[in-house]
Amino acid sequence: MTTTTTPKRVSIAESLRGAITEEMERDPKVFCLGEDIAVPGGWGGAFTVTLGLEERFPDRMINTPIAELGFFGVGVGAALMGMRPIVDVQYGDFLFLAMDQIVNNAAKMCYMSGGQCKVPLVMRAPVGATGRGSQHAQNLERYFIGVPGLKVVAVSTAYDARGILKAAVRDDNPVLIFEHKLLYGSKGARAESGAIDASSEIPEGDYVLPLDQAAIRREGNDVTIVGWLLTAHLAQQAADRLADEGVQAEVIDARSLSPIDFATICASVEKTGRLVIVEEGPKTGGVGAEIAAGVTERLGDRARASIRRVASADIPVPFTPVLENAYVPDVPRIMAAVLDMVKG
Amino acid sequence: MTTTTTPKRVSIAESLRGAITEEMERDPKVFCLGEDIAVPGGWGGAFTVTLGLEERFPDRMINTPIAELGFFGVGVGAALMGMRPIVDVQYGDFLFLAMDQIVNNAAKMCYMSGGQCKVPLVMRAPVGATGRGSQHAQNLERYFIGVPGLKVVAVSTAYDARGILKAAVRDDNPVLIFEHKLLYGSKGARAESGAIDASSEIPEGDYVLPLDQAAIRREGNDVTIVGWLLTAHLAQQAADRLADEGVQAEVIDARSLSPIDFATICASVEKTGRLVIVEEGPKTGGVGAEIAAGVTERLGDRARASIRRVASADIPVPFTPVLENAYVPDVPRIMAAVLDMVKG
Amino acid sequence: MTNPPQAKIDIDSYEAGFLLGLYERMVQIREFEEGVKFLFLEGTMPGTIHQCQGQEACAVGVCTALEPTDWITSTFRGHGHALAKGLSVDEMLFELFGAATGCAGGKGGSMHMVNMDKGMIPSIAIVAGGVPVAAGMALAFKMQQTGQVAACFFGDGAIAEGAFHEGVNMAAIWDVPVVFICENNQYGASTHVSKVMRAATIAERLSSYGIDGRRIDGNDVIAVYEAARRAVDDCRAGRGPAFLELLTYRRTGHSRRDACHYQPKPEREQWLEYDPIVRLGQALVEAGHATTEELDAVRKQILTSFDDAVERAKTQPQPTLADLTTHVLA
Amino acid sequence: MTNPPQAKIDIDSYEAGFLLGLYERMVQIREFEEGVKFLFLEGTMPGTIHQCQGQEACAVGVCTALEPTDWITSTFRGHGHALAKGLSVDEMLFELFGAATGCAGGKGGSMHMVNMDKGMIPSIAIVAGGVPVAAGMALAFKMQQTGQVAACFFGDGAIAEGAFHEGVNMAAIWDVPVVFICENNQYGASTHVSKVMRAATIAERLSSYGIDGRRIDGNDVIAVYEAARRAVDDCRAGRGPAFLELLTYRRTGHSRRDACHYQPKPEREQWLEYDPIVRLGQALVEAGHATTEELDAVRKQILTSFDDAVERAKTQPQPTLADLTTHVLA
Ligand SMILES: Cc1ncc(C[n+]2csc(CCOP(=O)(O)OP(=O)(O)O)c2C)c(N)n1
Ligand SMILES: Cc1ncc(C[n+]2csc(CCOP(=O)(O)OP(=O)(O)O)c2C)c(N)n1
Ligand SMILES: [Mg+2]
Ligand SMILES: [Mg+2]
Repeated sequence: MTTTTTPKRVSIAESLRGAITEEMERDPKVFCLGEDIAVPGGWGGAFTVTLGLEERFPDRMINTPIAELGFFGVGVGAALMGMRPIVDVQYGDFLFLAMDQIVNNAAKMCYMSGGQCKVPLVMRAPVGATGRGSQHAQNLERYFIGVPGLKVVAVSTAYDARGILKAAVRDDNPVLIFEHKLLYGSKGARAESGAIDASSEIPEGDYVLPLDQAAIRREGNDVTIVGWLLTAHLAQQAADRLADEGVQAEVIDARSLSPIDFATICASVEKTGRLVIVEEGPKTGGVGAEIAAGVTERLGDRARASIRRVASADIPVPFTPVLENAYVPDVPRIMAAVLDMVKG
Repeated sequence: MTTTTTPKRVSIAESLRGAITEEMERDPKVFCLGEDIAVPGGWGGAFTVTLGLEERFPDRMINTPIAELGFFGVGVGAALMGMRPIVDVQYGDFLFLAMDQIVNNAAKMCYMSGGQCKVPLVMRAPVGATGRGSQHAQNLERYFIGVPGLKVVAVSTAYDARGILKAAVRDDNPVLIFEHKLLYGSKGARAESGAIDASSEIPEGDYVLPLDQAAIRREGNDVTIVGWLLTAHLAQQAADRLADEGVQAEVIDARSLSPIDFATICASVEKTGRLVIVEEGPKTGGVGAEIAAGVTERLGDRARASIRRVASADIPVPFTPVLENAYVPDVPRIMAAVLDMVKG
Repeated sequence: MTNPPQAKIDIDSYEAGFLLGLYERMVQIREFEEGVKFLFLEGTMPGTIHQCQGQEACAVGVCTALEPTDWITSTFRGHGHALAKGLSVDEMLFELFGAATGCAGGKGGSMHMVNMDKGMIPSIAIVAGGVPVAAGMALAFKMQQTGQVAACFFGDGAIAEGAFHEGVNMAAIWDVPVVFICENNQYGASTHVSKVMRAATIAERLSSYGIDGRRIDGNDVIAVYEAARRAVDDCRAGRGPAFLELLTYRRTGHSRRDACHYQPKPEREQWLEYDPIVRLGQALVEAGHATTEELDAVRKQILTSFDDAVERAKTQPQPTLADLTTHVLA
Repeated sequence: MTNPPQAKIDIDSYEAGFLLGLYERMVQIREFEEGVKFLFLEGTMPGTIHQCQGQEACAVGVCTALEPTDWITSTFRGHGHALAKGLSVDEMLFELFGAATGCAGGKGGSMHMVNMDKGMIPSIAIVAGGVPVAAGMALAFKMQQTGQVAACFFGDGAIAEGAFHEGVNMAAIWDVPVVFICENNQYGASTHVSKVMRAATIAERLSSYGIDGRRIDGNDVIAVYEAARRAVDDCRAGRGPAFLELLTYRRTGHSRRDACHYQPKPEREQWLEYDPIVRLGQALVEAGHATTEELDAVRKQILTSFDDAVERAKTQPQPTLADLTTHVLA
């Protein structure tokens, strides 16, 4: 292992960049594939994650045409032949174009070959509503959970981003990493309206994080709040303010969406007796449905919990900020749900 | 309206064919678009639904190249210009290829135009595991529920197929109709292994059915079993056998999957106190998750119900019959779940 | 591929009124884009924008060849197309301000400009997503024998997408009245078009679908107009689809924040010399159809009315929470 | 497009052993397919099948030009490709019987034949789905400088798919070692290829991607072999990708139950005369490399060992419920 070159306190974009760099240095089979990722003077992808890597790895940063179905298929093929591609879309919304290759090929190859094939493919997709209108805004997580053969994770801190990216690269299965546009960094070019500081101190050296574990961000006994990506941060903000009102919330960043870490979530809910799931995206058919159903199922009659889902309205993402802000779950709505439960 | 030409007792394939014929006769804006749907001496699509219609409507049966993304987009464009296309895929699994046009365009056009556009597009997709291996077998319902702007229905009897197809054609919104390969007909060319008789007596004349209502197939007080497509039939078979054991199950064919008819389902569960959801397809992240979460949410503390999901294992669909049979929920598993709840 | 056009604009066969109309519409687009850019940089406007300064001749040349009853599809870079098709500065600006009075009630935004009364479906921000949709619109015209034509705008970047391929092929085999218009501004985001195609030009690509493809000087509004006229006439006569490759240059950043460091400076400067508005203006002056002062006055008048529109936009009503869940279904 | 080939097979430059090897492999595929068809009709086998009788020269000609370390991608119609690439009758038949000893442990079935030790990834039953995958495999070979080549089989129906377009284009711009092989059997399911393309031939299509495209007599195993040799050599020398259009005919139904009523009888009969096995057999006899009796003996021997394999297949162990959830993850 080369020693880490990642600087101390970094944004998610920087953390991912550092992790990709180190993985590429560690293993010559790792390479990147995507739109606008390897143009000198260019972008480093839509959100600067791969910025400048083409100088360091001129032969392993493959700039693609705008052809999502195709280059995800290219990723599958390269992975089948032993490479470890990291493929990204510029906006999660474009995953629909590539979905056939993800679900019908990447996720199934191992099973339908009776275990002969592996597809060590990392996929990255930025999601979230950010003032760009309906087609650059969706949260795509719901469409990929429970796809057998596919692992799905969501990174909400720079620390996690590093450990999870590295784990994903080293995993022999297809792993889809969701990232949030408002969490990449809250400064400079990434200072979008609504951006939240998700930067972390990164310790020296190499580390990986498990791809199937939630993280408890705050302990509490009165209610469990589960979120991920942006809503993991909103949940923490809500918990801080709930504490002022005497309610101690336990905040869980689900992190792993497929599989969902029911062990951690259920243990918390058993303790608190109440669960609020906070999800960006329409409530109906969201990841929250599986969390709610799965928790109910697992806890059974042992510990019946009250469950609420705080999510977006069942609408496409509106453009105008006044409506978009109402679409994205916010701290007051989370607090209201919690207080309603605690007092109700 | 022309008088119905549909014969008395018909299969789902025949019923759909009759309904499409009548809608095309009624409204010159209705047309069909799909692969292998208009070749003389050909197939009438993968499952004979449009067989022979090209003789009657030579200009309105548009045979496409193999290009799902493209011809769903064509359907969107034609619908925007006032036509009423009926588009189909040969196997539901190929919907992933067309998903961008369905979710990003068809479903959002109305909202993102501030209500100016309508997209009266009917989409048909056969689903279900039928001995063809992983890529011709999935149940795709889960991927399309809760997509704002899109209606999703599932037809499990010939009677329903007719009324729902007609309603979908006359609806001003995109409607995705799921059909099951083992329900099209159980005789002749459609006598596949595992096929179930879903034929109905069709009354004289025109009728439409609502796109948002479940159907109670059997009344009972002890437990509510919800299924759709194949599992609606399996649930009824299980209910018949449960009756022998003294358990009276209420069987609901969910029918409308987006929106889900929670009024009907919750009313039943309030009565029975128990809910078993039977779904073909991996349990995790299925439609059943939303049904379970939605029912829990709606019933709240008024009537806490025990809920079980009987679904497939979290695996791609295996080919060999011994495994495929274990993948598809069956009557004994439904019965076991019910008996476990009732006795437990 | 990157050599800018050389020829003078040939306006001989046109009357002054027509030519000044083209000029005015191009200036309106230019000033709209410049004004909007300022408002964005200033932080007055939400969201992001993709602009078309330098590509005005494409939008105006094509849309001038269309009837009001014809339709267009557009992209994330759609302001110019919308204005050229007859959307008003007000309804567009209000939309950019997220107002309830915007052309999409504030729900669409910059990337989804729409006016169904003026022949523009919501522009589609998925690269190439509009190509099969336009083919379907044209199929509807053909089936209903309405004589209408669909004009489908997209960029050089769209050529690589499956949707482009599938849509163009179906339009070709069904002979439907759609004009595919590739504004080849030589960049798809930061990626030069030469990096996403081997050998053939875009126009050559099209001939493999059985559609005649021609490369036109996209910064010559007359050349664009004439080619579009022929294409539209062909389509209306049942000889569709048609295709135009309009060679132009993306002189703005891809979107709001892009500094374009990947565009070689000499290339940028060279193309600046072929400004479509300047070129038409020069021809107008040389032909004696207008003086420099008169052209200046046109611009000033447009600027003034743009500024007025901005003032109106600032006070337009925003949607309320009651609007959040309307229009999900028709 | 529909005219069958006329030329005699030219075997002059090859030795008898090589030619007899080709013959034997083609007969093996034919008899495998005929035997399997019988088993399906009889109801012994589950599922559905897509067969390749009459297209044996394509699979054998191409795979003979590959090294064992090269790879192929295949489709729903993959039995011939698999046998030609070296999969055994046993492992394939066992798979069709759903046995745990099948090449995919019974989990794949007819449409997903695989053997990672013999250079065949699971065949992909999504039309054109293998095209970008093959491009990616070739990209891996190029990046790792292994000198390997990927051969990607697909049908005429695949040309219309976006995945085809995107995959071929990327292979072209990256110069990767993949040979795209279109078995143009003139039908995609019930739809004749002339109905899904306007004007150009498939080979012409390819040249618009900057790849030389040639149409080859797909029922002449020597012609296919020679073209494939050149293509593979080009790829190995870094001059990839390459493309072959192999003109042939789908003489079987599309899948198990299809009666092919949409194929004109004269067309079917005409193509039956160009049976690739008969043609090679005749050439072998004429050249004195074999007698008719010797060729018959080859077939008989293959038949006998096929029948033996069927007997073995019938008694293979089926997977058990313990296998249901294995292999979901690597
Ligand atoms: C399917 C899809 N992939 C990627 C993007 C992100 N994106 C937006 S515009 C663009 C470049 C488009 O280039 P081109 O088609 O040439 O149009 P231009 O920007 O030059 O007008 C990209 C990659 C997108 N909007 N849709
Ligand atoms: C994406 C997709 N669409 C449709 C199908 C259904 N289907 C299977 S084979 C086939 C025809 C394919 O034709 P071609 O590519 O010419 O191959 P051939 O059958 O002639 O070998 C179709 C439509 C499919 N498997 N995948
Ligand atoms: Mg461009
Ligand atoms: Mg074919």
